[in-house]
Amino acid sequence: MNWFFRAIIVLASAGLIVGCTGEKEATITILISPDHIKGWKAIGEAFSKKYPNLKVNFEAPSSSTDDRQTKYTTCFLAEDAAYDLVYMDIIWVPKFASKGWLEPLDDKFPESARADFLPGDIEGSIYKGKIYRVPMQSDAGMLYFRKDLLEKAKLKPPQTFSELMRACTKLQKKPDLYGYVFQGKQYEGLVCNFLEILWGYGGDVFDSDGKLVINSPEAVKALGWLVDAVRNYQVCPMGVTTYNEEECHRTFQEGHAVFMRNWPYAWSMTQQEGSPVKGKVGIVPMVHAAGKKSAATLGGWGIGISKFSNNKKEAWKFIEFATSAPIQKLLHEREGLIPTRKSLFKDKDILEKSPHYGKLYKVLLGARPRPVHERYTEISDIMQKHLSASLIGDETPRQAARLMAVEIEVALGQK
Amino acid sequence: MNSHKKTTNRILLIVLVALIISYSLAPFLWQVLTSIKPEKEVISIPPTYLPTKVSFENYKKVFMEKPFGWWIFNSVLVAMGATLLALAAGAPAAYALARLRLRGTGVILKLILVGALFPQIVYLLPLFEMVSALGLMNNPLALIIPYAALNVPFVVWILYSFFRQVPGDLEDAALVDGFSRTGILVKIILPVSAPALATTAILVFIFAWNEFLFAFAFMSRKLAYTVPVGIATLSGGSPYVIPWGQIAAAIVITTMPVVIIILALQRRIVQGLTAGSVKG
Amino acid sequence: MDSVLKRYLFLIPVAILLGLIVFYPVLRCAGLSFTTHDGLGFGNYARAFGDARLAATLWNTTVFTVFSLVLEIILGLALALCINVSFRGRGIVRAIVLIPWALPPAVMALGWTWIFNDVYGVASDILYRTGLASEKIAWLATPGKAMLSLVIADVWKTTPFVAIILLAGLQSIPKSLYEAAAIDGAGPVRRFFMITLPLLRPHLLLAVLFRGIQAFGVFDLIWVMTRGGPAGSTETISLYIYRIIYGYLNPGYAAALTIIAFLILLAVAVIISILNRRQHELA
Amino acid sequence: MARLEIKNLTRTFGSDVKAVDGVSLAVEEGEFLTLLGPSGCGKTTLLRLIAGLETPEAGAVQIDGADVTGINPAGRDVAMVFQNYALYPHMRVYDNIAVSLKLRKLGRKEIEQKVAHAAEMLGIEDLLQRLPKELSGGQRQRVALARALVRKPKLFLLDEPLSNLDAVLREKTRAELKMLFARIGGTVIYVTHDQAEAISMSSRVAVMRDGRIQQVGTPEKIYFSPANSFVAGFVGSPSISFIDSEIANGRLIFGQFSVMIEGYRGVQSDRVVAGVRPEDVTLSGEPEAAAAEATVILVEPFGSFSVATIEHEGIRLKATVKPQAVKDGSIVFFRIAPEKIHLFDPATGRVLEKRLDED
Repeated sequence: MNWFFRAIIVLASAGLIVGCTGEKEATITILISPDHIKGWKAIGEAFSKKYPNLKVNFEAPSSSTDDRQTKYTTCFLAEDAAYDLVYMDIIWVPKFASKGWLEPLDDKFPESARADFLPGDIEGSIYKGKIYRVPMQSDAGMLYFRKDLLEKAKLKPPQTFSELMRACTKLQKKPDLYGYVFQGKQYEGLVCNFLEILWGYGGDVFDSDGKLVINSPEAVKALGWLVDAVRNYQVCPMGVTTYNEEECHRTFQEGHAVFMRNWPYAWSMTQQEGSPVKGKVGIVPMVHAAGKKSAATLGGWGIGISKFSNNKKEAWKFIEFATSAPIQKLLHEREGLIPTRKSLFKDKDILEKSPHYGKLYKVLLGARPRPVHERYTEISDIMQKHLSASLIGDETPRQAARLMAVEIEVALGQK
Repeated sequence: MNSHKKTTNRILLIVLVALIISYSLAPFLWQVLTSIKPEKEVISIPPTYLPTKVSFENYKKVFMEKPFGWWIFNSVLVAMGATLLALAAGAPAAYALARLRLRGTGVILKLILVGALFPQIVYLLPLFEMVSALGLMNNPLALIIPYAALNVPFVVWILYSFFRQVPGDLEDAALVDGFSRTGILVKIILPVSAPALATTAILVFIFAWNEFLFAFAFMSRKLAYTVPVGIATLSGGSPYVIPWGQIAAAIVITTMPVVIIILALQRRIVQGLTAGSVKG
Repeated sequence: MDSVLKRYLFLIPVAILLGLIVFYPVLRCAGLSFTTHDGLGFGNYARAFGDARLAATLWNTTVFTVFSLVLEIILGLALALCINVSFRGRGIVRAIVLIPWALPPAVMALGWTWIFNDVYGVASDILYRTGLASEKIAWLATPGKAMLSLVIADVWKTTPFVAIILLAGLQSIPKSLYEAAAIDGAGPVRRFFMITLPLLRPHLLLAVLFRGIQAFGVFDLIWVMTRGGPAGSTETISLYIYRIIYGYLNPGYAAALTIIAFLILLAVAVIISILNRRQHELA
Repeated sequence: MARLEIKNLTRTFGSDVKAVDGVSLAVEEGEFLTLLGPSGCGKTTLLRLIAGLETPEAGAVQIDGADVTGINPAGRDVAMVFQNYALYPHMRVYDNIAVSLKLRKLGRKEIEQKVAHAAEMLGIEDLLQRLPKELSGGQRQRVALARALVRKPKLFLLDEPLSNLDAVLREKTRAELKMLFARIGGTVIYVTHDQAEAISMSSRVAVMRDGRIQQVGTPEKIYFSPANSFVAGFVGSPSISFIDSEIANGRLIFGQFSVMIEGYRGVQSDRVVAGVRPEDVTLSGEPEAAAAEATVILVEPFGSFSVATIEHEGIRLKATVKPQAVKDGSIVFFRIAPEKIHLFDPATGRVLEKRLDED
């Protein structure tokens, strides 16, 4: 028994030591993904060097975005001050902000200071006219293709949906080589994929007045194209409706797909030593309908301040520090994260390390945030369900579009 | 039964046992195989069945790059603590209900069982409020107490049915000998019920060993994680990359302590449930 | 004699534990369920009444629970009967049988996702290679197969639990009953239905009750394997509640659904216990 | 060693089952009192009330004049031997015997001494390091006795301690027990349903039925002067025969049989039940004076004697005979010594007392 109590005492006192800090000193806590913990720690050290009385505590419990969102939400619901800083996915902003859980940053982060940031990232940080986060890391969907295969077939990288489909049918050799892989599992990624196509056809979820316009011919066409790819032309693997980013990337990297829709992270991995497709990969912005504009779904992360924080001033100091150009550059060097400051895409060192950033910059400039709505999660869930249903053949694209519209309407009518 | 039939039965039994073993072990063995494959073979198409080269790279990574030892320690601490607490709280109640002819025994038993009817998600938010209000974040007690509470209904029910079958004379003899009620519970009923205690202990231990939801919510510091939370954080260079090989290695490592415990206690487990159900 | 009041002292630790960790949260949840954006009222319950998604998730939950339970009971019983026979090495076989039960569901679900993957997955590869399937099967991609995969994973994990409870029951049946039946001329099958099954009833009931509750509240496994997809076909009540709390930030509505789910379970439990008592009286 | 007095003790189970119904009883110091009765008569409950394992609704238990009704078993200083011995299965024999002394905080030396003494008395010195499951039935029984003896309690309470032993061992142990308690001179309350045990061991017997004491007395008194037909029927083996008879003109008459009897008090009607013990029936092959004819319908040999069941005009009675004296189906003539006949009131079963020599 004794060891048991001793162990508890040890653990408890360890907690005390970390928890106890001097009067003027403060420790600010932030929840991040464990994937980039080393880079963040380096930032934390640099920060403490500049502000010796401030310390940053990085908690990195899970790679799963959902899990981290749950953690933040749990704290907010309990009005707990566990986290001073909120490292947010772009789609959390309206949700958290509408509940009043975030500190508005307009006076600290005025429009003048936003000029250097990518416009999509800024747009996605604003809810009802107020800004709640400073973008830290950008992300956007794009189309990967096999340069070698296209060249062999004397094809140019596709620009339109029909070009892409034609290239797929022409190049695929099932079951070893499929035409196209995308994130078809019922989850947020599917909505991202769909939105790019929807936008590419000129459609949208809400129009500029905030009216729901999902039940449109464009939406039917967009979904129809995806369903064609999966069911009619069968240019995707059977299981594509269960794929997330990782499964797409695996299939593509192993050389089993000609085209892939994915986020920028996959690039460096395809170029790794030992990758079967090293040097055989190209990227272009997502395809679009003839005569329309290409659009990428914007991902990306930024930092905000919790309403319940007791160290708001100190927290802002960290945001200012972390989102500055040199630090973003540092994080890119250490962890390969994509910066949010336009200036960095022209930075020599960065271009040297990531020569594809020129192309990526174009993608990012054309990237659009998902509908900025406090009930976005519900909207997305409804969309996921019907998109998934139509990909597996349970609903026609027309039905799916209509049902999405009806259910979103009902859900938003509910309080 | 003639000898021919005996042989047939024997063969049938061997086939059945072989089937059972492969049914129970195959998915787990697949994890073992995956864990010792080099990274490339983990994700090859079609799947590689036997690794061409045995590699312990995944195990090394799990232990070198992550504080896996700490996580196992935490899990053991939490699981043992929860087991002890659940038994310490559940045994007296089961005893009182089974032997002391309390008024309302049936109602109390049902009320306790009702406590097991709620999905676990219900508790997350209120418990988080409590844990953070009491400053128990990252403290093993934040898991030990809820795990014990969630399992107490099972503990009470199993021990209740077992205690009822302990001969009443034993208790009377102890009363005449001069034991107090507590003395009877501790010195007579519990030792006599060792198999049932082993069974319930295993039930609580496995629950606590496996639990994820609370452990994830209440343990935020890396060194305070339990094993399932720790495994969930295993990842490669990006949120989208899932290191299957390392996860498989972690699954194998996690399972080992429990397998050892089960091997050591299996006779007891079966006995406990058995003895508890024998009509007195 | 010790005073009656003193006897109740034995219940205090359990009362504190359950009160603090189980009943207080539940009461809070019940209170929350009457809280809507417009103040107090039955709004959340009214809304649940017309919630098609709730109906769908309850249906999915029921399908999952029923199929899992039926398979688990059948397999568990078969397993229990096998490991009840005495043979050399039975102890080790019994231990092996328990292994699946000891694996963390959140973790093993990852393993299953990998096994059921259409391209890298061993499940589809075996069927393909043995010619049982003409092409690779995307297990988690269609509603029926996805549900089946989940049921398989769940059954695999929890059959040992059922088997152990039933094994305990089997061992409590006096051998003399079988001998008497054998002398009366009853064959093995007959003996099974005449003796084993009726006498095993309390244990079957216990297994059904415990496992039913757990299966109804299933979360980890489905969350990891399908997230409720495809097309919402595997979304269970726990997943829905989780989404309402953490996705839609509506604890009040989630609380109302929790109470509804609880009432359903309670009703089922009461019905089972009444049926059991009636049968008991008949017997 | 102590005196026990029970006053008007009542214990009810459920709403209306009176297991013990207003029982009063006094047991003198050093007495060996047996509570005898069929199962369910309340004898065990009465014993448990004395031990303090049950609480009475009414009445009092006094040990040495002190009221112990509200005191728990440990405080009453009584020892009990249970039907199934109730040995602690996880403790060795030594600890089983010593545990009550340990709980009374005796010194280790003293405990060792006392355990050794008790073990010696029962001849179980060699078994002290064994677990109960390693003992035979007889050995367990001795350990249970030793556990009771070692305390030198005020009362020994024994609940059917011999019923789990086989016939031979039971008889042997019966005698040993009697000697043992005679030697240590303890006050013993002994519960049994076996009338032979009760008669052979006790200094006094209390016969119980339906929660009430029917009769208390020495074994001889119980046997030879039963207070009612229940006591008469329960005590004695082979058992007494009851015959519906009538009394007319100072004669007891049933069938063709009639015998002159002395005057009885309290005869309400001319119908009585006559109780005749088998040993009081004499059979002969020849017709005799005051004898009636009967047919032997069953002969049960018991070794040194046989019991014949005879039938006379549809009335059956039993008679003890010498081995092989009669055969099945043979015709015999029976006589009954009139002074040995017990007469009972057919309505109440109470014995009709002989009119004392009034004249």
